[in-house]
Amino acid sequence: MKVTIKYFGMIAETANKTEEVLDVAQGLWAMELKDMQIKKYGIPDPEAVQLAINRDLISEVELKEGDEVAFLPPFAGG
Amino acid sequence: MKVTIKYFGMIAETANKTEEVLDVAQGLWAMELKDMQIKKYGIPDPEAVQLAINRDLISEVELKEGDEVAFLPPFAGG
Amino acid sequence: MDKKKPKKVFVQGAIAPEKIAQSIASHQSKTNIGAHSIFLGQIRADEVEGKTVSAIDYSAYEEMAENVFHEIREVAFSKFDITCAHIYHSLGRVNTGELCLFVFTSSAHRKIAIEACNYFVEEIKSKVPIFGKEIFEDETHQWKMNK
Amino acid sequence: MDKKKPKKVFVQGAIAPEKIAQSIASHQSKTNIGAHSIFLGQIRADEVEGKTVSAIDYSAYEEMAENVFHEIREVAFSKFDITCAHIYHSLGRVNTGELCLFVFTSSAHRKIAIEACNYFVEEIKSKVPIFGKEIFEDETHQWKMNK
Repeated sequence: MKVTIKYFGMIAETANKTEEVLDVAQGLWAMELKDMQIKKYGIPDPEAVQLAINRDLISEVELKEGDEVAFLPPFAGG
Repeated sequence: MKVTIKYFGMIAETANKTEEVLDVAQGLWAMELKDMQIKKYGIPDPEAVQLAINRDLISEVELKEGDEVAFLPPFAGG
Repeated sequence: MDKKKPKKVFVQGAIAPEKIAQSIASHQSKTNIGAHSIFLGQIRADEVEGKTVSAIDYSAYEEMAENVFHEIREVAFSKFDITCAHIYHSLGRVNTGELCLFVFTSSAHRKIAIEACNYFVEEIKSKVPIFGKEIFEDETHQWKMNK
Repeated sequence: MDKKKPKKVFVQGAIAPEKIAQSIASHQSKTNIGAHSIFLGQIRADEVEGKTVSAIDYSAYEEMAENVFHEIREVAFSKFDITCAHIYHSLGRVNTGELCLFVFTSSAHRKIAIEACNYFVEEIKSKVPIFGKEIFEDETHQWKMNK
């Protein structure tokens, strides 16, 4: 199944991309995807990376076809 | 001895003046002057009236020649 | 340095929004500032026994008020690590919807700017000899007092 | 009513002081307001290992950020008796001394306006997916993070 991944800030810089569509195994958990991508791109400080699934800050969830998964570095607004 | 008295806000309205110079007895206390003027002009709510002597909020003091005594109603700034 | 300058606090009539923009703009060269906190007092059209306030006419014991403003500044600069602070208060008639108080504090960090701004507002309300005559639409009035 | 309107928060580049004056002026017809509280974030020329910040380049997960701003507004209006609230945040490059955040709350009473303003600022800092690249004078950079 296909999921869209978005990268922001320092993570986008490290991955050298802001978005990609991946074909992943049915039943993959968000946290598993996080681990995969962190290893793949060598994203530093993984504990500071938060996931948003379809624009909600959650990561303990099984992914579904068409989900939008965002990799968010620490916030810096204001 | 002469002291200058200033009236503000509601008190000036009640006394119908903003300033007067009074010749008072040597050794008069500020609180005594307050009582005198409150009686004289019928100033309402005397407990809410604060005195400033030479621009300092004090009233437990013996007056001296040339003092400036201000009768201040409740503050309403801001 | 900023705190040493004698400051004129009172302005005649309402405080214009443009004055606030100018104050803000004049701080853009101070690049050690990270946060500004601003408080504005605006005249409310309060209803009292069926009559509506249309303006407040402010007066003050000006010489004493300027001293008190100065003391409040001195204490604020000793309590809070602010880079600057500005206060303006109206005298004379200010109509409903217009601004009568402008407090503006700046600091490297937000919490300091915010706390200092609150400190100024509370101190001004309780310690400065300013008096307000609430004028109703029929030109009768009552005297305002801070709670 | 004011809280129901969808609000555009992000603005491209720095927030101009004139925008703040316009926001203030547009509230002078609301005569139930007695107090405004404003917070402004300004870019500091911080020094990091001998290099000086000259700008922050802001980016955001915009679709999510707009949702979060909306939720923060909803909660704020349920917690605080404010008449209105406005938030603007920069995207793109904002130079030192320029403004990147403008939070503006209004209420009949000062304490409510002030508390609501603080609430917005803290919520925005901690919950909104905005990212900041601190650009040094030599065009190298580091990524900012809120504490």
